[in-house]
Amino acid sequence: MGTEELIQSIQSMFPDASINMGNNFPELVIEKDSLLSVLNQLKSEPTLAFDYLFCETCVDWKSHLTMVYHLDSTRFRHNLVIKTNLDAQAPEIESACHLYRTAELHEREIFDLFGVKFLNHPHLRRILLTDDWKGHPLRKDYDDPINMIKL
Amino acid sequence: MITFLKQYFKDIYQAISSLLKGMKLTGYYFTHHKEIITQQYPDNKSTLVLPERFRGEVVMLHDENNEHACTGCSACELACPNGTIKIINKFEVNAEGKKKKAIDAFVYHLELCTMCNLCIVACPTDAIKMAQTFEHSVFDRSLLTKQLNKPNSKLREGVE
Amino acid sequence: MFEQVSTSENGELVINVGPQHPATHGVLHLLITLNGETVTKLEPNLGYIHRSIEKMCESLSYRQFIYTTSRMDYLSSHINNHACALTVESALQIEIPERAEYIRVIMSELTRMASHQLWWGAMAMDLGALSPFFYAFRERESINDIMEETCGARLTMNYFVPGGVMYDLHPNFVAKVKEFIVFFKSKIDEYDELLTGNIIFQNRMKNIGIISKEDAISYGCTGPTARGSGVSCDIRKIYPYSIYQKLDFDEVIEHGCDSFSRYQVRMKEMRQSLKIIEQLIDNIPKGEFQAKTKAVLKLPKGEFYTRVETARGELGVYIVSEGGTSPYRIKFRSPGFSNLSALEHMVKGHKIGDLVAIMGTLDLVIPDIDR
Amino acid sequence: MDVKITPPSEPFPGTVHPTDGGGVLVSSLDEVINWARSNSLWPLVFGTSCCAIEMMSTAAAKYDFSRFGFEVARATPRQADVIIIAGTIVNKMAPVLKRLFDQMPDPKYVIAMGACATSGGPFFYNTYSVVKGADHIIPVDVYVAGCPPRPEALLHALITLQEKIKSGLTRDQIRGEMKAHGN
Amino acid sequence: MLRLENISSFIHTSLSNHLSETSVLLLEMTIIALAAITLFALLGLILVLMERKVSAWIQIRLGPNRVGPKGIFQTAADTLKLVLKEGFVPDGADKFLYKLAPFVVMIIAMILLAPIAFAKNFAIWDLNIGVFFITAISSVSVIGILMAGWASNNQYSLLGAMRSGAQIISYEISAGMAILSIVVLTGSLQISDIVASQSNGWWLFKGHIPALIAFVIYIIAVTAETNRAPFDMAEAESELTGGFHTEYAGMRFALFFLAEYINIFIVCAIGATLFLGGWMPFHIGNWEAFNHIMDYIPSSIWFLSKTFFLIFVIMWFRWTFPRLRIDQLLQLEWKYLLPISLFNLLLITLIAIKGWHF
Repeated sequence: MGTEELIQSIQSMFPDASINMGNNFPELVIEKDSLLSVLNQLKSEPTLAFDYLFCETCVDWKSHLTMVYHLDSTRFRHNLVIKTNLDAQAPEIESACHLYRTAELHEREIFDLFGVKFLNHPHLRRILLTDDWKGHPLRKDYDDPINMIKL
Repeated sequence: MITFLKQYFKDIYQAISSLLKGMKLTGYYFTHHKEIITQQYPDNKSTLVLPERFRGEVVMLHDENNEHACTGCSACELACPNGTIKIINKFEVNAEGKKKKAIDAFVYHLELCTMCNLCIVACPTDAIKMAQTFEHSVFDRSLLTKQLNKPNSKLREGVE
Repeated sequence: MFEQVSTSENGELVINVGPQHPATHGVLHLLITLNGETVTKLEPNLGYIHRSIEKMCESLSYRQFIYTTSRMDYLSSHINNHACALTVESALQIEIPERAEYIRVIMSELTRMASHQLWWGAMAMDLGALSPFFYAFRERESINDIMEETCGARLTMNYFVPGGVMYDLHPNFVAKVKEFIVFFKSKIDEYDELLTGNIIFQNRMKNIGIISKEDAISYGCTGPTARGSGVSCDIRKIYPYSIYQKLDFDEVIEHGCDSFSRYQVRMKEMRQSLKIIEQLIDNIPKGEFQAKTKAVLKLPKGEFYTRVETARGELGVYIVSEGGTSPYRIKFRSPGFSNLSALEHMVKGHKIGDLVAIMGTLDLVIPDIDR
Repeated sequence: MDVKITPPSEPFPGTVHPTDGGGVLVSSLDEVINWARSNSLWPLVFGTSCCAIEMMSTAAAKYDFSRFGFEVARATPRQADVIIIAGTIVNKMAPVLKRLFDQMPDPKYVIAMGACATSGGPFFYNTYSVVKGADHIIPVDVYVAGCPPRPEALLHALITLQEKIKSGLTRDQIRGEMKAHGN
Repeated sequence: MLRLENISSFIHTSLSNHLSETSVLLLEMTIIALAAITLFALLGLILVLMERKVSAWIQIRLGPNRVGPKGIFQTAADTLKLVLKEGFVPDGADKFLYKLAPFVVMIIAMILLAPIAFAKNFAIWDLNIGVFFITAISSVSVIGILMAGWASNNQYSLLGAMRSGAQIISYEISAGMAILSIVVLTGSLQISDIVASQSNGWWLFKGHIPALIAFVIYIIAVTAETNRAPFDMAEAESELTGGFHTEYAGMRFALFFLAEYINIFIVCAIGATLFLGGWMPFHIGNWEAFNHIMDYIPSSIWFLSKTFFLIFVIMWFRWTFPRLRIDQLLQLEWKYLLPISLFNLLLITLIAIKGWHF
């Protein structure tokens, strides 16, 4: 399936969502509540078969956070980026770790560094920093005058 | 039963032969001392030649008149990813009475330096280069902060 | 040893492996629950070498941030640098001279071999055989010598820059690499003789640490870890970058799904890397080694993602640019992080000795996991 | 820094007095003890990042620190004499490092290998989790610069540490000594 | 010619000339104790250095060569340092057992030196059940290891000690069977008898293939019994950091370390005595001239060179093979070594009854 076809077929599957071509991969922007159903459909639809989540991360845009999921299909070798915006104050989203096991550690990392709360995650705890760490360091408003020496 | 026994002894034979193969190799190395590749570092110090590109530390080149080529443009300071270089400038009054910028101290934190070579690439006058020295062990880490321009050194004529 | 936790409620022994433990190859901390010698539960505890590289890169320029990635997965530092350089180049649409491409691929493959050699030695050491470590380092040292002559350092080279490579090849480079190819071809057979065929080794490896193809994909395993389970995931083949498209090499896939398959994949990959270098070493085109680039690089607004194949698997570099001189957000998708998540699945039900062996075959580099 | 390098087959330390009947008497116990300590530095297996690979290279055949008797790398701090801090120390690791140091029996020595352990190195600025130098946590005897230092540089550091032990001076004394000599 | 038996008889006669019988006995016992301790320390030093040199040469490097000429003072420096290191008892440890364990291991290693014939007519105690004594006493050393593992209050130590217990008890059986096969051939448990029975050829050659199999089984079993790689489950550095001696430091660790090497020496000495003729020189059939030259070499040299050859073989194993897993280790014993050695014992008995051996 070519990229154009891919975009069309995904658009027809999710008429509400907006999809356009990014620099590298097609990007699908969805509502955060529909994340699980979208991922589920993308994974189970035999012509798409997005079975491999190769990157899951978050970007802090100050006004809001954006969750970014990079999907790949090991069968057809096409990629898709899913983006969904979260509220900056109380970011919350469904965990994808029941569909993709790799998400478990990635989501713990995002929770640690961005403070995004993943619902239904089996053990959401800090992973990289100590448990008593204050704040979420990859947030743009994070400031640590003791540890961070600014150049 | 026969096949079981056959398999049993075949397994043992294969196991032992695979072990002997490994022992043959290690035995070969044990008996062939010419395979030893050890370089005896402190004793080979006089013959040790490092490749000329090896990056050991940043040095400033001084010629015989105690002159260097650093104009104090701080391109290296900007290029350095982790603040290893600090250039402190002063204004000198030259013979014609003009004020001219010159370096007062080229401070180099060897303890921070990662030898990434970005400062050397950035230097427009080739005033600094990477030296091949590597014996940087000290008892006191403050000794690793160095001033690269020698005392009373001057900017070479004609370097802009 | 970190802290002593005696037993869990049902009388199982809980022990801490790491952060300082010879088997963890660094500072990984695993909390394992043992029933006798059998591992019933395993929980990785990361972050003992979390150096906040992602945050740091947000304040570095696009020329500067590359050097930090050498410190991430230090065993494939060239390949990490390659990924970053590729991201910047593709965003700025810089055309790289062909010579630079050739040099980059040769260096990457040499790095891959050096990394696999170290893995071989270190894994043998985990299994209790100490001599292979020294034999592996002998070959690794000759690669290091080649690297040092051209790139100026032994481990963290910072040789790939946006637009090409930092210096041209050293005049001795081609001859030395050819010498190395001949040398290594004779030594790699010794590896097989010493370890691969060894009955103890085979018993320690076969049918240990099984992960099925579906699980490997779901856990996001990449690199030799996934290819040992029959997943085709070599980025060099499926999404070719640089000049890998033009090269003749095979993607090594084994279907055993166990530790021994992963071992075999890496052993065969070393031979494939040799094959790639053999194809390239005589045909390095003449010309520039670096494209002309602006002094200050500014990426256009947008998001850029590059995937490369390191010695451990797929490395993704995700840069979000706001149009400035430094990235707005940078994310490194490290292969070890995902591979580690599959560790518990592989280890459950095996003995504590197998845990060590399985960790050996995963080839974890902890700074790569923690970043 | 220049250190005196002892020749490969150094004589037995201490003062040897021949006695009647062909016997010998060895005096200067301190020298003998320092000789033993300096020639039997067993490192702790402790590598956090890139420098650990260079430490392994030093242990490997080409550089081979077993020539000095350092090769008995102990995995348990109880039996180690010297920690070679090979790599970055982050805030989460700091208590572990302190604990490892405390678990070692006296006399114990510390080498900070590479820029990260010496000062935080490449991760000095703009990082929220890196300890800016291992000497904020445990006392360090010898610092080696480099990122990572060559195996020879590590050997040089070990020889430097040997010289320090042979001199019998404490950390502060040897720093004062060096200041006095303007080195 | 300076022979060890002459020295011992000289000491005995010169003492007897001046002193009463009881005091001679007491004095001699003191001398023997001192000699045993000296031998213990000296053998430890030599064997550790040998191990380091052998490993270095196998691993294409030089090994210790800077402390003293050719590095011969290396282990002396190590021992001195270990003795001078701070010795402490970890928090939560069982203080009494923790301190006792290394001595148990060491004393057992020293007791085992007693029946070994170091040269012709030169043994501390040539008792009539010499071989039995050794098999019995050497199994006691596992108690020291278990003690150390238990008392340390450390999970790694405990695991290591438990592994060691399981391992030593299993491999005792095969080692015993292998020893038994020679006892069957000789018909005596006394070490001097066993050596004397090999005056016309070593059992390894005289006993046909079964003796060879017994020898191989013996070497494998004692490698396991002394916790040497590839059977070093009790220490298993990459798995259990230090195994049973994880929490031991300084002097106490040195005792474990030395005892390990003494144990290797002892099992290799027994192996040399049983299979390679102990201090018996190497003789070939009717080559009188050759045999005379061989006889001229002192018996102690013969004994030591055979022993050190076996030690070298065990070191060679260590630096070549990966470690077995604990269940494979026991599998090897119960599924392979034990049936083979039982069958082998049967064969040997048949050979002995029929008198088929040379």
